[in-house]
Amino acid sequence: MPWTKIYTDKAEFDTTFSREGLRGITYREAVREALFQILQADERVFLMGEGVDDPGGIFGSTRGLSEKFGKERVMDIPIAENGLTGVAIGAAIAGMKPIFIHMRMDFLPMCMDQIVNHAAKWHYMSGGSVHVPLVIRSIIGRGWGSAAQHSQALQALFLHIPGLKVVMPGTPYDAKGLLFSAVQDGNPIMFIEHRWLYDYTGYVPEEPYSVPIGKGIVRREGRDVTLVALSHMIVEASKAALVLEKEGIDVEIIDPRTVTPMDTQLIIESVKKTGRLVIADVACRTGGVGAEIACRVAESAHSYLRSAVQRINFPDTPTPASPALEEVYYPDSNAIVAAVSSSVNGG
Amino acid sequence: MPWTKIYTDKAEFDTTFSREGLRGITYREAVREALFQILQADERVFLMGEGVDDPGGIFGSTRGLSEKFGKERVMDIPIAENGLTGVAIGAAIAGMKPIFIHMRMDFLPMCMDQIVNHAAKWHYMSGGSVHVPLVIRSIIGRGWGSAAQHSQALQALFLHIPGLKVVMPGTPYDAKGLLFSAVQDGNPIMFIEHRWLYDYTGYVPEEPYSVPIGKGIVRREGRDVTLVALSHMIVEASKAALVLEKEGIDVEIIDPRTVTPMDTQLIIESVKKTGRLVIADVACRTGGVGAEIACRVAESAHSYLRSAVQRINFPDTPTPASPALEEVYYPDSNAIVAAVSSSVNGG
Amino acid sequence: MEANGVKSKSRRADSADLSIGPHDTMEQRVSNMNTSSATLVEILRKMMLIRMFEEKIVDVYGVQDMKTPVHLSIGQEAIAVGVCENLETNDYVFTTHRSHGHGLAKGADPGKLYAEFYGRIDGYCKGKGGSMHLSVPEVGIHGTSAIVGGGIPLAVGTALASSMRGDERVSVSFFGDGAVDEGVFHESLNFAALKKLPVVFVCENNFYAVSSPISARQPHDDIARRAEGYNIPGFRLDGNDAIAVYHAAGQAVKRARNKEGPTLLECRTYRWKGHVGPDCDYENGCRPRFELDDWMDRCPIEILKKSLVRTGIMNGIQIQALVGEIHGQLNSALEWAKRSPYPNKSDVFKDVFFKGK
Amino acid sequence: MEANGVKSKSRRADSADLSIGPHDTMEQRVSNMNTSSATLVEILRKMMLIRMFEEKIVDVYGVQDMKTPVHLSIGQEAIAVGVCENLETNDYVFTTHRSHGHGLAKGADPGKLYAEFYGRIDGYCKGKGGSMHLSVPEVGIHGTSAIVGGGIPLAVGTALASSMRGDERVSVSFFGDGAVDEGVFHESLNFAALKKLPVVFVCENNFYAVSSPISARQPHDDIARRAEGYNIPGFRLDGNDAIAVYHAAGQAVKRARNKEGPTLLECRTYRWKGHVGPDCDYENGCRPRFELDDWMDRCPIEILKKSLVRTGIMNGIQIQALVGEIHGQLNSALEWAKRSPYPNKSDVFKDVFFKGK
Ligand SMILES: Cc1ncc(C[n+]2csc(CCOP(=O)(O)OP(=O)(O)O)c2C)c(N)n1
Ligand SMILES: Cc1ncc(C[n+]2csc(CCOP(=O)(O)OP(=O)(O)O)c2C)c(N)n1
Ligand SMILES: [Mg+2]
Ligand SMILES: [Mg+2]
Repeated sequence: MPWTKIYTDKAEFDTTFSREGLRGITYREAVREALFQILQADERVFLMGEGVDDPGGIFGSTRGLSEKFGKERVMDIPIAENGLTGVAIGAAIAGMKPIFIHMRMDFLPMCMDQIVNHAAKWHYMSGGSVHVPLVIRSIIGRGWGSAAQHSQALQALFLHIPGLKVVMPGTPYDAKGLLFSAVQDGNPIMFIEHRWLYDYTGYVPEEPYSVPIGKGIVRREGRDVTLVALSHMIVEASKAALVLEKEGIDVEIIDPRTVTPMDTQLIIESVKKTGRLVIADVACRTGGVGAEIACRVAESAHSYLRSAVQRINFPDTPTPASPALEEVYYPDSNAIVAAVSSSVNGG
Repeated sequence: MPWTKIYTDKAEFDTTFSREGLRGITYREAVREALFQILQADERVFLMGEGVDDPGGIFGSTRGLSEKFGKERVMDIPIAENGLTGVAIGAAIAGMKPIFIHMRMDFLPMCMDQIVNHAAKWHYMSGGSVHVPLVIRSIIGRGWGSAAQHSQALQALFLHIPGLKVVMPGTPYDAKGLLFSAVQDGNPIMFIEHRWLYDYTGYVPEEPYSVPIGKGIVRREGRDVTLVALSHMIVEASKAALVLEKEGIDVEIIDPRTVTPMDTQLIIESVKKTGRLVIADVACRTGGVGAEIACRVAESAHSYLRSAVQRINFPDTPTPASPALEEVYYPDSNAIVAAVSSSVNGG
Repeated sequence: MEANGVKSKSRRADSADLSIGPHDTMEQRVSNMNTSSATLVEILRKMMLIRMFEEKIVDVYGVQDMKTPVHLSIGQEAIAVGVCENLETNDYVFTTHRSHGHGLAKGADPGKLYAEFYGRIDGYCKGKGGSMHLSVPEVGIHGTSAIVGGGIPLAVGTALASSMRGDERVSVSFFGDGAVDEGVFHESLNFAALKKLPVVFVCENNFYAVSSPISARQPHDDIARRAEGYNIPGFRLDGNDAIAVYHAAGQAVKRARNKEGPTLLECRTYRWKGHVGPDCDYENGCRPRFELDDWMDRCPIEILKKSLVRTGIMNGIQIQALVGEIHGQLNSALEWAKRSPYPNKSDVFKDVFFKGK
Repeated sequence: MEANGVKSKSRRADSADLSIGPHDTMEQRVSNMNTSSATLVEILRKMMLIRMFEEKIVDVYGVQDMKTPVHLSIGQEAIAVGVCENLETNDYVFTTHRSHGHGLAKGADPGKLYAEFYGRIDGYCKGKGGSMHLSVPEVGIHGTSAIVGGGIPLAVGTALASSMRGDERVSVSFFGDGAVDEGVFHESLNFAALKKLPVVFVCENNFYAVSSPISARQPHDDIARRAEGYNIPGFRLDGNDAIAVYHAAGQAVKRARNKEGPTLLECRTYRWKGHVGPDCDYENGCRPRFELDDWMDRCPIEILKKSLVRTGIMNGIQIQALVGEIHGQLNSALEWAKRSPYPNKSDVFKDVFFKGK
């Protein structure tokens, strides 16, 4: 299916789907197109974030929007993440639909209080009388010595907070479709992108559409092992699957797409079929999303598991700056190949 | 062993260990005694926190200390959690040993930036040239309608952050001993207490001693099932074990005591023996510490697991205020009994 | 220790000395003349309602079936009422852990408040919020945070929404002196000033955060002076003088409604009860007794009563009648609340996510 | 758009108009007279060192083997040097993502800095930190945060330690105008003022945070005026006048050392390069070209050079010699850095936790 696949370069796309008349655009463009259409369709929506209106435009994902919709609806703001998140919540409470944009996920710890203690709890604390339609976009950074304070992936923190939905689109198609769903949802949504996905191309319909929050997707069907891959890891997983295919291992790749609510059933069904579970995430290992997935399988499909669960993660260290260390820090398709092989052949 | 046990009332303690000349004090008193001795022994140590010097004295755990050591070393501070955490980090960098005290764990999201982006990463980012000897005490609240913003247990958030150690003493003995270790450690330590443990009595030596960070403890040996219990859950687990004993189920209770580093080996060894794993934590379920424990077992002792993993947690909802709802919200020994029974009899 | 707000009587605000800072462009004429008798009587009635509403809590709290941490505002009633009398029903109000007075002043129903405190299904939050998380959207209270300072940016946010939509609604943020310690105070005022948002910041400076005196938290206690850094007007008010608050807040609200930007009002007052619960905290040494005595001598309700009697607007008999009427109202409210059932057990799992309307 | 710091030339600080706010108790006599020639020459040398150190980065960056996000301070050198010339080696300095100038001014070794930027084992952080996380404890730089505002409370913390221990060390916090947006700025100044800590807050107001002009973030650009709310002295300085900064900072440092409390110095300046990287950002429309031109006309190094030549302290030949000397020093530093090996792969797992000394 065209919407399940992403291409690492545009030429590759052109030789396949574009011949069939399908439009291919990058993840960056998919996000921007979604924002454009959302801003156009619903005047309650506005964007806020440090630099949303500057020529760089949040790695291009907001480029041109302030010229089109004005600086009030594409609002540059002070560097005051906690207070401004509160402002966004207040505006949402009053019926607006703010989209708060952070260039790096590392800046979210600044506003944990407003996200965790306020946005996430507001509907519940008020006995359902008030709700907070707020989308918080953040981008996981990586490479060029971004180092410890500019490359964190913190989805696991939000996974643990009831009242938040956590979305991690891995393809241009999902980026656009999930952004539509997020804005329509009416709850606080952590919308987590990955910088390294921005240049990838994939099929994206021009018209508005939505991808449901809470539904994962099988990116590749396979018999031998269930490989759950999140965000940028679906790229590495796809590469790994090709290598493993040659080794005679048939990998089923599952992209949960949304972390809360998690499409547990899809994963469980797959594990029941394959009997093996490998999880690849773009974050540190301990206490990560992978642990929750493994635990749910150990709770609900324990008897089907034929070998030890494997996780592919960053090590439990802050991110180092040196390129020599970044190389060790970030696992790639080779690490996935190794883990899957050991899942199938070992344990 | 006397130091493994806590008593829900003092009289019970008196009829057992005090006859043997062992001193029993409450968890509250154990914390205060540790602080007293630490302040006395090391002039680099100081306490800071909103209300540390008031007559209430952080539920009694700092009572009288400001009179003894003065208001500079037992320092009341502005309600500015993030900035003051930064101040504490700065003081620690300069060679002091601050102990920052929060009456509720819910206030930690205020200072996530300084904890996550600064304290946790400082040693690594500086290539090991600077370190941050900082202890952050926080207390998990519960009951009397404390509701969503005053009863959170957020240990899982800190579990996921490399560079932090996370300690959760469950007995008076461990509270004192781990506090000594925490202050001596030289790293940022999240020292997490539970309000409902404060009145429990246990054996606590008068002299200073330390309990090693990273070492769990078997609170009860058993053959049939491994029950990992954290913080206040060790009380409920002990009660459950007595009930289960009568049903012929022999429970092994493991208290990890520290969550980072986790004594994975102790848990794995136990599961290898019992073949069953139940985890009881004092926090919401999804993305909690229990998930990590289950995952580690699924990674390293999968083949020994004879039944589905079970978790006992709060539901994935904010905390409600009404006593009628609190009753549903908080699982007790009955929930543990049920989970263990199903682990042994079911799956 | 210098007693808070006591020794320096001369620094207490009076009608001649309310404004500070170089940016005082707002007229600050406190005069009973231009307030209608009906309004004055209504202000008194609301203040008495708040006082008696909370005194009833004190009465019943010992029974231990109102299981919610109550932060009483007895002694501080003039601010809630003085401010809210200037507001329309759909104007936004954000309050704090100490919210009862603001709720009642804005028009919340005492019965539904009591029911919420008892954790019942008829409470404003269906028992999910308790005393600290008031939510009465129909009178403009769209949820309450008990995180110190947490509500301030929310009020700025509703004000931003009003400003973007071009509607006339004003937002009010009530907060304590403790919230001024927090960074979010700064971030909120900075942004509101930058965008000239229709919001009024009302700081109830009662000189303490729990047991911490302001002198342990701030370099000076002139909270109004903080306005200067944001280039907005800041006024110090006698928070026990309901009429002074009413007039100053009236100006600030007008300014906001006219899209002239935010105002910071520092209302100096004192809490009579302990930080939380029905007791007095001087008993355990949290605060000096004489400080409380001095402030009790200046009871905001007594001050207003006397002036209404003195000016012939009310007489003793009328006031007595008012007391009786409020008593009756509150007694029924309390009884009604106690008869309300507890929520169902399964309700614990509801309202985590909004499901659409 | 009003050009930042440009149109209103008259508002540029000069020696006669440095202080603002009612709390100006500090003498602010900026006069070249009471500064020794040696100091003046050293200030010039350090500024040239910083400029040339960064120009070399511009030169080599295109090769793409210096894989670290460089935030250059070209055009802002007077502040780093003017402040740090007043400091002892063990005085604490906390800087930001834009840290090269502060590091060099405080005495860091150029070779070890380059090595760090190249991710090598001989770098100050053994390749773990890169350009944004400078750590040179031996000159008082105990780690650096690239979180906006993140370093401010750390400086307050080291100052608290000094105050508790009664030592004489002063702490300096450098930060940008962007950091003034953050709540932690407020919390830090409030606490430092409350405890009268020995800390100097140096705001490098270059009118932008990335591409966001101060007018999109703050209600006014008079950052020094923020001091008023904390009851501490605040001064606006011409940040391109090294001598003015040197003297004002001297007073602030003295005040801190004498335990008289903190000072806020706003140093108005302009960054010549883009926010990050070696290019100029007017090229892609981030800032207007004329603004940069105007500020380049007031190059802090040229200003100082001219005044040293005019007063006969240095001549053209001496300056040329200095240039040559620094070139030589930096070239060797760069070569040395490039010869340094990369860290071992296993190093990634080290330094997560302190293991004792
Ligand atoms: C972020 C945060 N820190 C600490 C607390 C605990 N706390 C509850 S109320 C309070 C004092 C608030 O003082 P103030 O703002 O002056 O309000 P008052 O109680 O005097 O009305 C504190 C510290 C909290 N609720 N939130
Ligand atoms: C908390 C946080 N938010 C956003 C960023 C991204 N960021 C890096 S530098 C910067 C601008 C800082 O501006 P300023 O403080 O004026 O310093 P300058 O770059 O002008 O020297 C921003 C927004 C960050 N590093 N930290
Ligand atoms: Mg107060
Ligand atoms: Mg700047």
